[in-house]
Amino acid sequence: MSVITVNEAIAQALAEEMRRDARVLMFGEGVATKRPELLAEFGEARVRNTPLAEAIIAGTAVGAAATGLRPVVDLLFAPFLCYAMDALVNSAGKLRYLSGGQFDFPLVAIAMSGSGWGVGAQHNHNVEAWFAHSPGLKVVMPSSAADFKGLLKSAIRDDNPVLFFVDIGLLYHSGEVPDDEALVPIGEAAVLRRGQDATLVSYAKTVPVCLQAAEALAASGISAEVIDLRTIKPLDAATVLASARRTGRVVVVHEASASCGVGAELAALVAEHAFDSLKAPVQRLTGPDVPAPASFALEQAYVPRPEEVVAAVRRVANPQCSAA
Amino acid sequence: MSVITVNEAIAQALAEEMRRDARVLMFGEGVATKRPELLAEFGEARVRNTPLAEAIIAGTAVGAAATGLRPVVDLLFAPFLCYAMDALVNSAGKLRYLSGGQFDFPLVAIAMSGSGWGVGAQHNHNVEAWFAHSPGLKVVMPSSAADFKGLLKSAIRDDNPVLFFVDIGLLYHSGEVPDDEALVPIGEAAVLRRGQDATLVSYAKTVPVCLQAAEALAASGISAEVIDLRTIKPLDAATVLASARRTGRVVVVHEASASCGVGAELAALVAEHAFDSLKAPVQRLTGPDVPAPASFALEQAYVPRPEEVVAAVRRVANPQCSAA
Amino acid sequence: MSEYPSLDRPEALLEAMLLIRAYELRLAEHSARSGTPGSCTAVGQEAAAVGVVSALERDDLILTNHRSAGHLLARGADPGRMMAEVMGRSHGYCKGKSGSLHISVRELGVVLTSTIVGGELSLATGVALSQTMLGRPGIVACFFGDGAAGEGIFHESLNLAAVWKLPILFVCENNQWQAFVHRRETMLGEHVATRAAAYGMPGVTVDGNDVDAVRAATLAATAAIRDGGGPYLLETSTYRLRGHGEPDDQAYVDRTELTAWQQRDPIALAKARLRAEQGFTFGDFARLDARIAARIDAAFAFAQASPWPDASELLTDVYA
Amino acid sequence: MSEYPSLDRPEALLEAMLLIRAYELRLAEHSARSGTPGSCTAVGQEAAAVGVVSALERDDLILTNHRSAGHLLARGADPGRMMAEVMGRSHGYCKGKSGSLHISVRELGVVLTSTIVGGELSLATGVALSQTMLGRPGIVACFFGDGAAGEGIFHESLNLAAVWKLPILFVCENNQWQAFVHRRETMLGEHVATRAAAYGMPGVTVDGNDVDAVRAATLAATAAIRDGGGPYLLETSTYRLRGHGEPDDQAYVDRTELTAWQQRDPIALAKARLRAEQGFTFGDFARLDARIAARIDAAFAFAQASPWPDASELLTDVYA
Ligand SMILES: Cc1ncc(C[n+]2csc(CCOP(=O)(O)OP(=O)(O)O)c2C)c(N)n1
Ligand SMILES: Cc1ncc(C[n+]2csc(CCOP(=O)(O)OP(=O)(O)O)c2C)c(N)n1
Ligand SMILES: [Mg+2]
Ligand SMILES: [Mg+2]
Repeated sequence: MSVITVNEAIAQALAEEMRRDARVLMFGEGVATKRPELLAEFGEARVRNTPLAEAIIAGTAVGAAATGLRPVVDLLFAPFLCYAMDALVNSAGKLRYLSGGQFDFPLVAIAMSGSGWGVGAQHNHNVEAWFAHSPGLKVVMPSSAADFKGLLKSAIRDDNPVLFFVDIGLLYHSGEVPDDEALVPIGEAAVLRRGQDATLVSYAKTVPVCLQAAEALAASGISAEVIDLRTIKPLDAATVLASARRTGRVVVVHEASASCGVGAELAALVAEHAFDSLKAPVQRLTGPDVPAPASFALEQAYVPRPEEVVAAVRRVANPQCSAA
Repeated sequence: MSVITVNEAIAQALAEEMRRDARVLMFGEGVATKRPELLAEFGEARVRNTPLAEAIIAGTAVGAAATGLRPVVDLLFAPFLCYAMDALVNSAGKLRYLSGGQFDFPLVAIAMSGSGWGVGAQHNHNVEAWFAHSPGLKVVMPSSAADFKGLLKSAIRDDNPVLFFVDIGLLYHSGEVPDDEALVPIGEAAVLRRGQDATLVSYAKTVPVCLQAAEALAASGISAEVIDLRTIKPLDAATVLASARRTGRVVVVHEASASCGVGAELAALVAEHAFDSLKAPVQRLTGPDVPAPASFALEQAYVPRPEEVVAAVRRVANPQCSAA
Repeated sequence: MSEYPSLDRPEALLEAMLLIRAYELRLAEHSARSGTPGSCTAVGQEAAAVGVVSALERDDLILTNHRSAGHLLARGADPGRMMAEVMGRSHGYCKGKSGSLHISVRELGVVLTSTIVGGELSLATGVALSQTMLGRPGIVACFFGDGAAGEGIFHESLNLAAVWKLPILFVCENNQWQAFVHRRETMLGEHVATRAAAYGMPGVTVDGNDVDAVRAATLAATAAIRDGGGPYLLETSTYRLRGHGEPDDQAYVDRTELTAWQQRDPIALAKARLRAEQGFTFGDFARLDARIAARIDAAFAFAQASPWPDASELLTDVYA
Repeated sequence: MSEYPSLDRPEALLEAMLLIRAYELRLAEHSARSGTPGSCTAVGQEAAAVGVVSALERDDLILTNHRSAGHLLARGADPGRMMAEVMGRSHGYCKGKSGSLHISVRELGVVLTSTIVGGELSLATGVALSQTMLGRPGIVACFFGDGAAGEGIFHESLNLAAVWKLPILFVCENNQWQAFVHRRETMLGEHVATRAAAYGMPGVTVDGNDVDAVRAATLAATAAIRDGGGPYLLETSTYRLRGHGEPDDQAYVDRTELTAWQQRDPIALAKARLRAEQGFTFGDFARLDARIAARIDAAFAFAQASPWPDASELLTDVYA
């Protein structure tokens, strides 16, 4: 075990996978400038700067993936994915199917998002749900250094296109990371805290928020289970449903807006498959459906806070809410 | 009242609004060629063909909308929106907010989607949920000729950016359209059929599917209410919840895939706000999470069928499912 | 592994063009008769397709678009499996999942066909990068239209290819139409090849209705690319004689322009040259036509006999 | 309605450049001291901004990007309200919602600033279309970088502007950097203006560090546009003397290149010319510097005193 930041975890995963597999290469705007250690170890062919052109960065990754390479592209901030949608959604997600299975697309597209840097809505828009709503893609969004490392490694080894979202607010969080291989499988949620009275389901920066809330709730005698999805597509419904059936009370928390978000999918799954165990309405606590503001004061108000999570759990834990 | 096709309803709405307001103009790939009647009446300045370049078609609409015009752009098939995402999502949806309210974006972006033409996933991908998950936008997707006409007119008069989705499968459906103004407000769902035992919520091509199912169910003594959302954002939660509270059983039906789709949002709203009235799990019946195939045989299997809706309602109408 | 036709003799070039023409007309007729969705034909553009493909080598890879029948057939694709694909049948090259718009045939090196205009341009750079980094022989030929040259991805793709010196032959089939919009309405100037200079790339326009000229221009271009000269833009100037898709009444088409191009039909030009220079007779042509008609009849019968894919196929081939 | 500075006299041009320099250095110093997110400065590019904006007329509209302080200040924006915006305060031009990256000031005709690289290019055509169709006087000036010229939207925007003959001055500020990537790594050739030919548009490169040259080139370009000549691409060749954003150690910057450009500092050049040609003395410059320092101090104080927006502002200005 060693304690490193999320940023270091990402760097380690990239270096280890490039060392392991010569087909892995990485490119994007400033990749070679910002990752001199990778450039030094793997050379200019495998670590490349690109022109400022997200559509061709993504398209090049898709074309390369289909023909034998395993590209990782850094697309910087999630809103810039708007320029790369055709390659990711129409090509990477669909051409395997439309070709009758003739091609695989082993690629990873990395993008940052989330509040914390006061950069506003054109740099901060949590769009992971878009890709969960698109066929043929996988979507990962970890919360801890160990998961960033283990999931990025798994994403690079996966034979499918993986969107790897980095919550800016977590980049400099530190955490323990195993010194061995430390792969984390795509598609498995993690139960970070056991509890009986309510289930908190979250991912990315709101996971620590939920853990704080659970701590506070414990103090007042409410035991909340905390689930970190880690992967958004494929979603680990089994883990969420098992917990929901035990606690009967579910609160979903994320920074992305509610409408057609990951929380909507989770609430729908619970309402359909754990209905008979539910003792209270499924609650969603999410960022507001507004563009992310730059002002520090407003950006702070954008992200769900521990007190709000506590309040949401109290609402559902209150017997009056019980349907029984 | 006169009976016209959806296609004619769209043409009438465009002509009437261009007649009414000189600031309304329309452009896109082949718009002037495919709408000679508009070209003849309103001239080359207001009815334009464009180069094959969705990003600048959408961007031009956004820039024009902010500075005094009221553009309508035809972006053809929904997957082509992948080239226009920056203008629609990052500019039209966010620059009003980021500028502190200095600009309005009265524009309409029309796109077709859905099964029926056997054109495959690069022409057929129901992405309305993407825009429901993006701030500052409105999303409309009607099912009847009257609503196509009335909602397109309202969309053109709206001071906000509106995504107007046309389900290909409905283009040549006919329906009665009022001869007067016939505006249909954005944001209001329509209860197409009253019922007590279950609520079917849908939009676009699966609305007729639900109506057929309701007919079949009536024959076997189950009375199903059928709600056509018509607008996807802002969602008319009040109408859906009122019905859910009355019937206690909800089945959501649409062609788009389930994961983070409109059905997920509806199920989540019902599970949160009508929980105490629910007698059975909220069911979702949607298209599969796969790219749309071209083969007629497979495309047929892609869209929810009336029998499936009937079966879903029977599942929830069955007393064993009741939580009471 | 299908075998590649050797298109080095003039009559072989003609036969390939005749096969494409017959194939597309048969499908057009079929969709007119059956009312089934019709494909996008390239009638009048056969020389542009055959001239380029005939100059490619076995190891070369091809990316194409929605108007791809000529490229595929010239490369040796089986018209029967292509028709089956267009009809959505299980023996199609893509199991019927593609239909006519995105047919790729990996075993022939026809990879990643996209019907998103410009999609092939976004993918070609990555395919070429694989060729280079994995030390494979073979360059990449990327077919796209004059309309695609208006998409932003054209700019990004050509620029990246130039900066990274990727072995790509960009083939712009300028057929003067972009669905229902004439090329003239979408750009100033007549040619796309002139845009190559902006990227420091050679750009050449060739008469796309002269199969020998196209073949010669392609050989010159590919030689330059194989010599490590980096990417090259070749524009074949031609004309779409039929509508955008089937059926299409072409009411929007200027008759004078259409007639002028009809008089430059690439197949008629090739036949005239074979008569003048190789002493071909009408009898020779008749035999050729008969042989092709038989192939197309057999192909059509094969496609019609091919079963629909099983409904279970709806859910396969999504993830690796 | 703010009033526009009249930038027709040489000393006015210098004063505008000095104001921009002082404004940006003050904010850089502030973010270094306070650790708050820093903005993107254009130190070394003041002549490119002032030369262009000084040549625009009152009715003209401006679109700009993330590196916009020079354009805004030259247009007459209040440095106090700008600093307040950068600091996310309620008296900022956008109520603090924009921060430094997308400041627009409608009353000054600075519309639709986008920090999506190329975003301003996607919007400029529509703004120009409004000017034309609504019969308004005034052309559109669209500022973007050499990096933005690599985005597909550059191609689509210039082409549409050319085909529709829109009154747009495309101003490419070629500062040799694209965040952490040197322009050299992203294109063959040195200049963006040469790409204009592909669209049948005039394209001119001017020394972006010579404010008089930039102003003269802009007047020539805008005259052509106002005469109905359609769009025009003007490239100001300059250099980003500081990092991409604050703070930035510029470890990746070639020292020789940096020093060479530092020796061509546009402000030093302007001062030298004023001394040589207009008899300005160091005393004159000192008075100018003092006046500007006072303005910046006042602006900074104003911004710091401006209250944070109320939390309720989070939910306003979303829909009209
Ligand atoms: C991004 C995108 N926009 C629009 C279309 C619809 N469409 C299909 S083919 C076509 C015309 C393409 O013109 P061109 O690139 O010249 O190729 P051609 O059809 O002439 O061979 C259009 C507009 C599409 N498939 N993809
Ligand atoms: C679409 C997009 N990609 C990347 C970025 C991140 N980014 C911000 S500024 C910048 C460099 C832009 O270079 P250039 O266009 O030359 O303008 P400059 O900053 O040099 O003035 C980059 C990469 C962005 N904001 N938008
Ligand atoms: Mg064409
Ligand atoms: Mg630059």
